[in-house]
Amino acid sequence: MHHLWLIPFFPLAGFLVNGIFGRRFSKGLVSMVAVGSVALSFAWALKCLLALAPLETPHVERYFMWIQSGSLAIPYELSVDRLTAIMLMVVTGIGSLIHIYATGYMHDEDGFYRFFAYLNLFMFFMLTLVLANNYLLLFVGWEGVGLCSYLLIGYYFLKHSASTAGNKAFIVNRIGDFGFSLAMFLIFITFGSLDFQKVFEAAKAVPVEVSAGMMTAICLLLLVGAAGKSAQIPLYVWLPDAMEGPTPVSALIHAATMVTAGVYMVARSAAIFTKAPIAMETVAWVGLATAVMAATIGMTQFDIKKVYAYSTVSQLGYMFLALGVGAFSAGIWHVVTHAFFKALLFLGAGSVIHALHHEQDMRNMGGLRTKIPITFAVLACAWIAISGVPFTSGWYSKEAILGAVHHHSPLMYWIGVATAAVTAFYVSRSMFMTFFGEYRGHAHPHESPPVMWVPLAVLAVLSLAGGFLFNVPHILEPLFPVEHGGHDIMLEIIGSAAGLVGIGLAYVMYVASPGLPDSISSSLGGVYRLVYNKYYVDEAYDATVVRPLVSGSRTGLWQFGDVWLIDGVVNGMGGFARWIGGGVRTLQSGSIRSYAAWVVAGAVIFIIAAGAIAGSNGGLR
Amino acid sequence: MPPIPLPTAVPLTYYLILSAILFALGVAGFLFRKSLITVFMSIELMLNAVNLTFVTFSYQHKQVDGHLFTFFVMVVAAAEAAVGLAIILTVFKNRGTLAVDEIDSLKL
Amino acid sequence: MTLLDIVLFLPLVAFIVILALPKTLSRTLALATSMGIFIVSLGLLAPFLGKPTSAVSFETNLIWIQSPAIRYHISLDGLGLWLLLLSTMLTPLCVLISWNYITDRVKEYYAFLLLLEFGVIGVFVSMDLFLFYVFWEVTLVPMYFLIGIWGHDRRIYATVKFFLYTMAGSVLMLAAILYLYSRAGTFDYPMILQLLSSGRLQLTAAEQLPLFLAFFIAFAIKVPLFPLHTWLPDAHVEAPTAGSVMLASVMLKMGTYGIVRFCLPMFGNAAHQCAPVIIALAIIGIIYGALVALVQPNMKKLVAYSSVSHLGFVVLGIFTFTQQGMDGAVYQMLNHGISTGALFMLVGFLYERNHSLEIKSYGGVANVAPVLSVIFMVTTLASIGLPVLNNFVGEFLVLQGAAIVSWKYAALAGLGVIFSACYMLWLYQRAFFGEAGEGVRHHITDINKRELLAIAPLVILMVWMGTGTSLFLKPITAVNAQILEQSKINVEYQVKAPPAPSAEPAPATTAAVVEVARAR
Amino acid sequence: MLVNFTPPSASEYIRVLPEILLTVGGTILMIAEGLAGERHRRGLAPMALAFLLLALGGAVVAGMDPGPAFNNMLTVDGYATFFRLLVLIVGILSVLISGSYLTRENADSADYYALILFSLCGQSILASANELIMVFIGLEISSIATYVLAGFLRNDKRNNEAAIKYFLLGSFATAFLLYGVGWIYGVTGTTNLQEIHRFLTSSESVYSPLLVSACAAMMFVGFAFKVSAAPFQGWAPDVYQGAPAPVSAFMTAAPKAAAFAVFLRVYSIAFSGLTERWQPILWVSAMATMVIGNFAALRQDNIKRMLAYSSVAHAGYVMVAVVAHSEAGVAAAMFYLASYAFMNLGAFAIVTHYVGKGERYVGIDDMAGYARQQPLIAALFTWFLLSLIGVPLTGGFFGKFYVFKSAIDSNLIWLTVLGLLNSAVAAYYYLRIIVVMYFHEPTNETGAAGPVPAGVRLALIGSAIGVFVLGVMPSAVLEFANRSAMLSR
Repeated sequence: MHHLWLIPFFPLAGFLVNGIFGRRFSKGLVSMVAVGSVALSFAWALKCLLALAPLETPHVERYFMWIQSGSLAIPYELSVDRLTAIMLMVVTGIGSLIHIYATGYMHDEDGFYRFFAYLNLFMFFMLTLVLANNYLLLFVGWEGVGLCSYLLIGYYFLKHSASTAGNKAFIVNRIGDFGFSLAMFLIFITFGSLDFQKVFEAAKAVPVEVSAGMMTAICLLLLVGAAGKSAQIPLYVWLPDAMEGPTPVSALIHAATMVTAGVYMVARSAAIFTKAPIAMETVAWVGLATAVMAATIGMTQFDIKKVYAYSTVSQLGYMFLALGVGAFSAGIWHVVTHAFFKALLFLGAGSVIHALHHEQDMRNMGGLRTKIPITFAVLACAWIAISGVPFTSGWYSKEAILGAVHHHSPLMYWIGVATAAVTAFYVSRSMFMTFFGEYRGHAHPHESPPVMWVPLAVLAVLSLAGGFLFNVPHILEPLFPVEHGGHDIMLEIIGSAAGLVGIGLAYVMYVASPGLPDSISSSLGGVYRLVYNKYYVDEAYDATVVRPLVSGSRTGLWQFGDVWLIDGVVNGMGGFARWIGGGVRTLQSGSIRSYAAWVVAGAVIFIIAAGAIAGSNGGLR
Repeated sequence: MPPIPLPTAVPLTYYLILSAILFALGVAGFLFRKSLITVFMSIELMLNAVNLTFVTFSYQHKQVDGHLFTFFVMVVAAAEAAVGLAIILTVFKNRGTLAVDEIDSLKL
Repeated sequence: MTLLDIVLFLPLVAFIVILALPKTLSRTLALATSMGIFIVSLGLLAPFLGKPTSAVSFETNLIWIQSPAIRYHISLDGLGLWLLLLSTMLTPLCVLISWNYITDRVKEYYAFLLLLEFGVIGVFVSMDLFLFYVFWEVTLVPMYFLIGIWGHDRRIYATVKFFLYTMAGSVLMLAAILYLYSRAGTFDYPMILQLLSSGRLQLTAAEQLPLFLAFFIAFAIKVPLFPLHTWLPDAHVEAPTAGSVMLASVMLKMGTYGIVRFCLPMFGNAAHQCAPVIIALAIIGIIYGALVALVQPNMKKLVAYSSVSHLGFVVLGIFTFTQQGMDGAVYQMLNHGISTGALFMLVGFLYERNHSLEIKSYGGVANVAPVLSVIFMVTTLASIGLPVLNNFVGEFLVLQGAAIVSWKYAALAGLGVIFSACYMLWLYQRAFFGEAGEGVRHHITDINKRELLAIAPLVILMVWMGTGTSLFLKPITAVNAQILEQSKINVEYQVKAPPAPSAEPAPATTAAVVEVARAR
Repeated sequence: MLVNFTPPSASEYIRVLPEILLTVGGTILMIAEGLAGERHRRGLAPMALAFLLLALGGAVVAGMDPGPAFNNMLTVDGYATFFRLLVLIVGILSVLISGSYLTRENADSADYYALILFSLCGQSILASANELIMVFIGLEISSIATYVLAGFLRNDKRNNEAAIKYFLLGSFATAFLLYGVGWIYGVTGTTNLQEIHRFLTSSESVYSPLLVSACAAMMFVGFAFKVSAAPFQGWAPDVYQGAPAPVSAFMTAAPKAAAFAVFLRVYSIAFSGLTERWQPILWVSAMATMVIGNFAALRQDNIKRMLAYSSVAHAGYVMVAVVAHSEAGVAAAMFYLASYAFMNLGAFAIVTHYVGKGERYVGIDDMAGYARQQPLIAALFTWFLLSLIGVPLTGGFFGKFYVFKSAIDSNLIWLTVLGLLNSAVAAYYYLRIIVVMYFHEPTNETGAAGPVPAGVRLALIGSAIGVFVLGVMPSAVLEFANRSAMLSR
């Protein structure tokens, strides 16, 4: 026993302490509890991992039974293998940094304790998610992080848009979870267990499905779940709106950790996915389509956080692409590096926003390079990392993905490369609009306090050197054997060039000749508007699903079905009874002669009926 | 005491038919007459039809029981008449009418 | 006399005592007695704490009426246990939430509350069909008055509808009980089961189906199963808070309890035969209830329709005839009792402050009543089936059971889980988020100690039952396994020719009864 | 045959002790009034009560030595004793609620009590009649006294109308009965029930079943009329509404119970060979009675008329037991009538008090807020109404239960189901009174909500206890009924 349960327990304790007593604590105490609990969790995770190294096989700890019903047994069981180890380090490590950052960022907010309570709760669920040893426990974390996401998006609950965005996130995630739970049911029916070891062991014996079958069904349903959590087509719509939450939340939940849960889950279920090529192909295409679509939208947005949000969607698509082509370790590698640079991008953006007193529109920024130099410096690291400048962390993972994709399908590869260029373009665009040129805003920018920029610096280092330091595919070798051959220098050059082309193009358009973007967008006209308005997907969902559902429920089901029809029948029966009563009453005319007539009629009927019945039994005896 | 022989020309059935006709007349009278008194008398007619039946059967069975029953019926009819007429009287006093059809304030 | 007898009759004693003493004491008396009853009833847990068993405990079997033999036969097993404890727990809570709310005819109010407790406990422990029916009907009366006297504007319509709806169903059940007696020669339920299982009493297809339907319709009205649900929104909206709580938490469970307890073991064949239709209705109810809840402008109505949806899960689970489905269904009964009970309480708290049940009269409550808002949020989350809270376990097991039968059932019912998030979160957003309006700022205060005391046990249970299920689930699983065994399709069901209808119970049957009685 | 006449023995006189006591009592009451004059009218009700209690004791004494009396014209068995006790208890309760009513209407009179006693005497005879002429005589004694009671307040138009309707139609129906009796006598040569049965079932007898069925039909017209079974129920609502409230209370319970008693006896003894053929007809009649009673009651606003229709409906339930045609059915009918007597008397007792002088407050809405003015009385009323609905733990429930159980045992499944559904419909109109009493606020136009007189209170307590005992501990009464129900043996 290594008491793995302590890893999620620390943040849970932090949540409880801050949640219950936080209102009476000073901000310092709240910060200490919150940061301390996550740091402890990080430390404990590190300790466990060091003790467990080299972790060739999973280490499982069982505590007690959670649900037992017939053959279905779900224990509280945590396990660590190398995949989990990586996720643990990312979650607790980046989590700690963001917690520290947030103590500075959120300093002036009301409900400071509430924020950190939620954030700790998130850490608890996220750690449960990665440590779980069965699907149901994973699902606990899965839904739990969704809840925290909901709570934190709606943190500014006075704003209608914030609470709406929270609802949207939760409900869209619910749709994904619906798929996930169906997948779980099928897994239990097929394998008789939800336990990872048992399921994967059993899955190994299953032949690879050529046509769609049970494995394909399970995997596609898991994909639905993953698409919800990791914001893939068609369920990505919640993530851009989720930027209503405070920026550290965007960094932690909606960039670094939670949204990669889908990637983690698919990688975790690799044993099943490899048996379902159709599903794998679907995963790849969904990922690719998401990457392209989100990247194009990212080029047109002006809200700095929205740009990064679409960038996240796009990068997640990249990861799914990797998973789909069977490069699970490359996908996870990208999860790690993306966590570094995207967290940094968001936190940096947060620093900018903080500096500009909650200004998020890039058209009101510019020239901040000199005003907030530290922020600029760290952001620049993230910038080159995401753009795939050689030897940065992003470059390593992206090249790994593209290499695998090329191996799988050249068509996908070229689309992927184009996307990489677009990615570099929009990130560079945001950097140029923010930090170069003239300052277009009115607020007085001020540099963030050290508590904010120190974590940024750490992340900056990781963004630059992360890929070099952590060779994820190598670590994951026991789990996901690397199939294809060594590096192809040509491919790496193409990939690197794509990034540089993107940066260059952005430089031309936003620094060298600033009038160019407008002329291009106006010349594109309808296409530009389509992309600018995010392909009108939200509007389409609203018109085809949400509004028909609500109005149909109101008029069709409730007012017509329930009140008019069903209740009408019920009350109608009452009315019918009264109507009969009214009819029966008229027999009682009050007239003696009519009563006498009834007596006579009754007598006659009695005699005839009795006679008829008697007659049928024979006459005289 | 041997029963007095009846004229053979009149079979017992005739008495029964007569009583049935009387009974039916009573019923018809109850149903179709408009005055309370007549209606009441119709009931008496029905009871007398019954009496005739009893006597006839009594004769047929060579028993006295039926004759006895007739007296019971007559006594009861007398009591009924006393009460009935008294009730009719109070109705007339209160309403000033003896029409059956006007006594229908309690209804529905 | 066992502990169960005491627990059963204490509320009746309390009822009489409250009526007898002056009304200034009623409130305190009601709280004290109902608390006492709850504490005593905890003693009933003792035999169920060990290893799972389907055996009954606390059995009392006395003759009540000689001929026809009606027995005072009560006992407790894992199925009745938790529902009983739920009832005894909720009664003191209901007293607490009525503390200041009820000012008119106080004595009668608390007396009826205790009488209601008596009735529901009786329902959950009766092992004689006749006795069961008696308690079943007895519960109607106090609820009728609770809604009728202390309800809102349209209370009379609602309460009469409630009474007649239930009555119409239960008379059918009475007819079925009588018919069973004429065939089995006894009302004693375990004895009937024994006769059925030993084959000495065989019900033909032509008999089972009507009997099953008679029982089932009575229960389905109570559940309520779509489309027999329309009494529920009216009754809930008009009832006083405690009435809604008892109605939702306990009385609806009487229906599902009855299905599990009686319909399945006695009429397994007919139940199997009808299962597709019933499952279809349950699923319609799940989706329909959720969608209608989505568009309700009235909070209580919203919660009421959500009950229709939630109870659909219970019925679905039962008729999957799988261990998981049934366990989930029974668990979900308890969960719904706790989370919906809590929701009604919370809505009641809001009503006491702002005197409105319309969602649009609220908004921004979170600003002025943070603790209330947090509790409401937890309850909301429990209600929509968030993991680590209670409803999740039940819904998961039900859906797993449904999926074993057909993935389509699980898929359709799973939609209900999505919609539940929609309507609850939308409600929460509209009522609690945003800027606090004038009315809200003036009238809404945060939860007070008494209210906190009333709701806290439920919140604790939500977490407990979501994370540590084994205490609760073990006795349930054991009983359900037995019921599943009893409801196995009897192959002779279709082939046996119907016996000639007999005016009196066949001698063989009577002899069998005597024999069984001796064996006991 | 009068040839072998032997004078009746002393034990035979003891067997008609209640009848003797009632007759003597009634006569003494009438004489006493004349002797004592106006001032002592207050003593009349207690005196009547005393005689009734004596008669009750007499019935018990008579019941202890069962056997035939007077040449087998009467038979005192458990069955007879059950109904004697029942009607006498109804009589006692009726007298209890009558005193204050009569005083209020300025109609204190010994005649009233004497008539009640005489009526009970007739019913007592009916309960023990073993011969068709005795049936007729008992019926008439009971009815003639009741005709007068129905119109007791001579100057009240409603009373007049009730009396004349009841009188004319009652006599009319009785004539049918008598005509049937005449023909039965003609066919079988006897009026004794056992002998009729023997004749009809003997293989040596020659008769036309058609004719016998017709005779039986004529007789059933008379009985069905008295029990207000459809289609002969027409008079009942009008008369019960029009008669003075305490008289309605009496009429809906006692004569009806006695009529059922004799109906069942004749049906199960004399025509027991024929009864299978009757089932379908009675089935329809029972069904129609329930439907007419319950559904018409849905539309009533007058509380007396509503209870009158309810009385019709309850007769329908008892008819179900008659249709069952079994010992269980007879026992169920007996039990039902007993429990109905209590709950109905209880309900009418409250109505009697509530309607006020001149019976002004007969609308259901007049009871608005009664629960606030008289919580205890309202609670008792609720108790009776719940019993009338048939909610468990009340006598009414067990009554229904036994009735429908006997029906199921006789395989009358549809009748049971429809009957039970009817009882669900009935719940609505009973609930309406509860709604008005409890859920409405009192208005200025409410009735006599004053304190309840002692007599009424006593009757209420008695009825409530009766309903309770029959509802919770029905064993004793049911046991009695079961043992007494073996009529044909």
